[in-house]
Amino acid sequence: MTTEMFILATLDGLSAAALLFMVALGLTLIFGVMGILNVAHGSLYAIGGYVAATLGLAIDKFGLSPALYLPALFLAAILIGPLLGTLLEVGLLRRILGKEHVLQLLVTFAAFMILEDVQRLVWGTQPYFVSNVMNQFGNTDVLGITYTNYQMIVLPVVAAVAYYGLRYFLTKTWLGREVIAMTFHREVATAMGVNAKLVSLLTFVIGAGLGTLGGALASPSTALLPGVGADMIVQSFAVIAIAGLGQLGGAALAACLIGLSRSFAVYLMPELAVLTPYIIMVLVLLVRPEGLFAATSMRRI
Amino acid sequence: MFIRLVTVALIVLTIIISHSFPWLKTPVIFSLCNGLAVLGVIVLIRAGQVSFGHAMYSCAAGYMVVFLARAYQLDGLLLIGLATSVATVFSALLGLFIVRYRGIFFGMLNLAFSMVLYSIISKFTTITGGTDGLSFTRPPLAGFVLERDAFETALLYVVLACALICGLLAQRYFESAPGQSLAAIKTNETRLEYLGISAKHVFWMGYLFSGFLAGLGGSLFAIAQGLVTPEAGYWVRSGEFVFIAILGGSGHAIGAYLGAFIFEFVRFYAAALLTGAWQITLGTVLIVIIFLAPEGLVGMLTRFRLPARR
Amino acid sequence: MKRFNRKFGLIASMMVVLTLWAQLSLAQEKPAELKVGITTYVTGPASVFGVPAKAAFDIMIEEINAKGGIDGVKIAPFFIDEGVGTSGVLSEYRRANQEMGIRVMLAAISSGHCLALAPVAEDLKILNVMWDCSTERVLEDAKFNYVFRTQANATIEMVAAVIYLLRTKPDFKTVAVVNQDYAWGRDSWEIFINTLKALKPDVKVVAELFPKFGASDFSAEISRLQALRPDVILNTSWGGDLDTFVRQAAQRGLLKSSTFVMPLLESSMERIGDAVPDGVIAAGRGDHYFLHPETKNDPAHVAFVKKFREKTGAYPIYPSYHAVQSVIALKAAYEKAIKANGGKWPTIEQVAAAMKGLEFKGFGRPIKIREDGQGMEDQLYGITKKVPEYPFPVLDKMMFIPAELVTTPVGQKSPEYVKTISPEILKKEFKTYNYTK
Amino acid sequence: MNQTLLKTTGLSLSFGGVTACDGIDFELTEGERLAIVGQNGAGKTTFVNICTGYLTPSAGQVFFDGEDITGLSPRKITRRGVARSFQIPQIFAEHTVRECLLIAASARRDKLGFFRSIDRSVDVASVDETLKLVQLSQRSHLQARLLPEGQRKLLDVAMALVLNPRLLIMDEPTSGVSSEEKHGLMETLMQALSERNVTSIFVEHDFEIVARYATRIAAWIAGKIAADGPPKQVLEDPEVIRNVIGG
Repeated sequence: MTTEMFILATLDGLSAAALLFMVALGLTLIFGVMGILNVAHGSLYAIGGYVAATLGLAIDKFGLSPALYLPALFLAAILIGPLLGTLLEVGLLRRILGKEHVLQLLVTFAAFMILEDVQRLVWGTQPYFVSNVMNQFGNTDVLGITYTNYQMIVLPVVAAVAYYGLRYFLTKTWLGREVIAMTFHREVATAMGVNAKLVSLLTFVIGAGLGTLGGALASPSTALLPGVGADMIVQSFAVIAIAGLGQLGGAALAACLIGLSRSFAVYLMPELAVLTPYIIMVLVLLVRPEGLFAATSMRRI
Repeated sequence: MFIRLVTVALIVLTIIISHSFPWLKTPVIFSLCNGLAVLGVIVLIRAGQVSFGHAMYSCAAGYMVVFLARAYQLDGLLLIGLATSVATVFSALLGLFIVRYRGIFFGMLNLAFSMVLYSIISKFTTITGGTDGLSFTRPPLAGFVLERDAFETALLYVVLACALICGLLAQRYFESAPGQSLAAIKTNETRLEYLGISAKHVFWMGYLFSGFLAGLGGSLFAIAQGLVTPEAGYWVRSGEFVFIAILGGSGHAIGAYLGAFIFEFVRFYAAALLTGAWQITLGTVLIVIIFLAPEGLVGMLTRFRLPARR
Repeated sequence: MKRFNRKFGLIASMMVVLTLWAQLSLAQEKPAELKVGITTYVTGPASVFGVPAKAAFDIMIEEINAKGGIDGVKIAPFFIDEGVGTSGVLSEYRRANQEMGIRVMLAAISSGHCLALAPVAEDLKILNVMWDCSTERVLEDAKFNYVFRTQANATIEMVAAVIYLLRTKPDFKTVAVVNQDYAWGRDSWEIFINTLKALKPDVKVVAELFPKFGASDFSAEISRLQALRPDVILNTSWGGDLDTFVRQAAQRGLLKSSTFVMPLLESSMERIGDAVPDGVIAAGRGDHYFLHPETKNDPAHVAFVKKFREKTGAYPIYPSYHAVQSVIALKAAYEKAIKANGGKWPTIEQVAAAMKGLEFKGFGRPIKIREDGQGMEDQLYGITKKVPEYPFPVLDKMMFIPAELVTTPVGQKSPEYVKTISPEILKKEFKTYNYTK
Repeated sequence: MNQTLLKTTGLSLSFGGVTACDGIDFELTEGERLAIVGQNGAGKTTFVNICTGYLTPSAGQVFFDGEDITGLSPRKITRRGVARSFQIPQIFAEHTVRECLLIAASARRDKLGFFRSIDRSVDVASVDETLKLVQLSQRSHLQARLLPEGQRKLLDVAMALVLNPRLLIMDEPTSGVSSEEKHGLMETLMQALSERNVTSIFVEHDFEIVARYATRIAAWIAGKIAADGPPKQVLEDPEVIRNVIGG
């Protein structure tokens, strides 16, 4: 492996990691606070993408300014994330908080199945592809290889902003601290006056928003079609399992691990590229059963 | 008593229906095979653990059947026996690692292993036939070479017998000392250790048994379908098993089969009647079950039973 | 207990009624309608093919029925969704046969489903027309009396691709592949490279990339291919995978730096045409093309394209044409069998017999069904070219590669056959057309 | 001559600056009935947790019956004859009361039929006898999670008792049990223990009970044993009065 290849693989790996991280960030945040692994997060990703593509098409159709392409992606995430997030939280998740983990997981799985069909009913089965934004940002040549600025710069920057923004919110604001308090001990936090319902809703909406944002940002570079959500959710599961559930910073590292290992595999052992997320997950869990960054918990006796 | 009645009714109904409507034989066989694998998942659910990768044992057994059937002209029953043993050994080995994990991590690790197996099978096209899978000609059953129709009837009875025996065995296991300890893992593993019982060992035995059931279901499925595809080990299949387990309920072994029948029925008619909306239907059924009958169909049956007892 | 008994009675009586009804409907000589089971993808990623194909089925069947059907018998389609998975399709297929009495099936899109269904059809004596799947293994590994294919197979398509490539760009040294990681992606590459090596032994393979089916990002693959700069890159992907790859590769200039061979590009052209540059070798699995140089002005074809556009808003793609061919072939076979039967409605066996050696014509060149059930369909390859008439590229320098030249002979197996193809084949005369308005 | 059953030397463990166990040297002789007293946070439960393998000490050793059991898992220690009950009852919430005891009883057996009913695998008589002892016979078919706190406590103790241990360590066996029932319960419990020749340690806050049933008291103050000896002596120790009883 030459230095040149090393640089190329790193660039590819990071842009893939950025998208993966954004989706996983929402997922792990929700788990940290509510203790629910939300399978429907995959649908949020897909729907975010579809809405963004629809807005992109609308901009073209009504002849609006191309300057709107990028804002439209964020608008899509802001429009649909909180809407669906609220719907899911109030309609389903709030009602299953006390139930067994299995049942909680399956409820979100059911929501995922339903939303999967809803997507097909709304957007049909033909792939959607609106790549205006990617074209708009142009290309940069690195070592003779052409990269899109969108994937190489925009995605990682947005992911970093999302991460630091979330961290700022959680540690520096009053509301954020309430969220953190909930992650440590739900009952105690509630007893100390934290409005559990509100905090849960807020967390879920933020998490859902990150999911839809991931989808919206992915839409310029990838085709949207039935099934995109399923693929994303399995990969994000791998990310948060490797990191340790509820670990935000860990998720960033795990996403990079998966993204980079996949892109390096394409150069070194292409046949293993598909397997890398799972192999990493198995290896990490075998060595650290609760993920790389989680502390082991003990039962109170 | 009531459950015994339901069991008998189910068997009789299975036989009658399959004979009056020959086309139902395949879905009935498939349901029972699924039911066996689901029973495996239920064993683990009793320990409070959910495997999102159990289809790997069915899939492994299925491929074993195909490999053996293509390499040597073996009898169907022998194929089932050998393939199931391989799956059981496989689960025993993986189990050594996996039983250390609980909750989400247990599910994830199973998922990861199953995806590794799935990817490997899809990749080694020359050996496994890739995603198109491998097919094989109908093997003789207990020495008899049968036409498709007779073969399916015979297979139906083989599957039914397996389902019945395994259902009984599972039920006895649930009520045995290791089975009771297994269920105790769900609520208090610490106490189990403080009784001097090794939770890992108890769980490992349960895992082995569940691998056996999933393997048996998978090998029967392979024989019934005459074809095995990697699809059989995909995480969505594992998800289906969990789905059915919740639908049927883990309170009693019969739940696995009840769930499998209802699942097949709902999917079948949803796909036929509401083309393009069968996932909505299944999703809705699942949510309704979880909210209204979290113990599954078995829960409904036992609730039905209680007043009569007093 | 009482309630249980009542339920049981209800079910039992329902069963009796249904059985009687099923037997009655089987007993008729000339049926009121010809029930035809059709499997297609309505859900899942392959619905990019299944849905346009279903539209074509609807159009064709409606048209035939409007003209009185087959000898006065109307066709009643019954659709089965392939998106539910192999076991689901198998169950539904058998239900269609044994409950609904359907004995004519058009199945399937997925090669995996064809492999699973063919032996079932043979056992149940169902006339099964494989209308879209490509695997050559079905008809080469076993002999069937009830199973036919009304279109080409993977071998024909990929050998033709090699011939077209070598005829239009004979001087190249390196080749790479980036295919979906599943049976078709693997098999098509296998046939392609073995044929290529037989015809041009000095060719060097520089990369074999099989990103997973349904991958959403090909950045790493594209970077690697850009670094390697192979002369030729094969990509047999379809649907969302192809769309994503082409968009990302086009944006990064890869499509221009290597010659691409995309045998299924025709099916994505209208969606992603703006990203496709001139000079990509493309096709649509056969001679299916709405601008087919020999049939584009046939009134029937023109009318079909018009109807199809009215119904779906898009131009028909190859699965739609496959659908058309299967329906037309079925009708032709019935008519042939009726004729042979002295004007009487034929049995399924008679129709199956008529299928062998059947000649029919869809909206492309005429097709003949060989004795092993394989359809002999000529292949159309071309090179993309932007024209003012369409918002997406059309095919130029179109070449017809006759089926007889590139089809594995009966009794032989493709993997061995392609290695024996001699370079003489490249010297043959092929009919070529340039794009005209 | 009675011999030493449990012995610790220099046992130490601290949690983030708080020293819960500070070099404890301790010995327990067979047949003794030791009460451990001390305020919350004095390190009583930590001591029990270390002796039973839940926590590993940062320094020091634990010996049971002459064997070094430091750092062994709770299971292995239990297998050697040390059973315990818990401050927060550790029961099998979804099993019935009787099943909880059956499982406990099954732990005494090495060979257990995989497909053989638990009722036929274990010593049912001892289970029923223990149920009776803790007055849970009436509730034997109730799910354990439905029991009131006091009875959960009893079930918890009963599960340890069914193991037929040589040493039984009880962490606050009577907390949550109503004061009227406390004495009756302790009476039967202690009776049973002496009948079965079980040496016992119990952590207790109620000094009346301590004074009545213990043969020896160890008073814990800030991770150390401040006083250790016959009940009378310890309860009259000024430091104990100041820091444990009076405080």
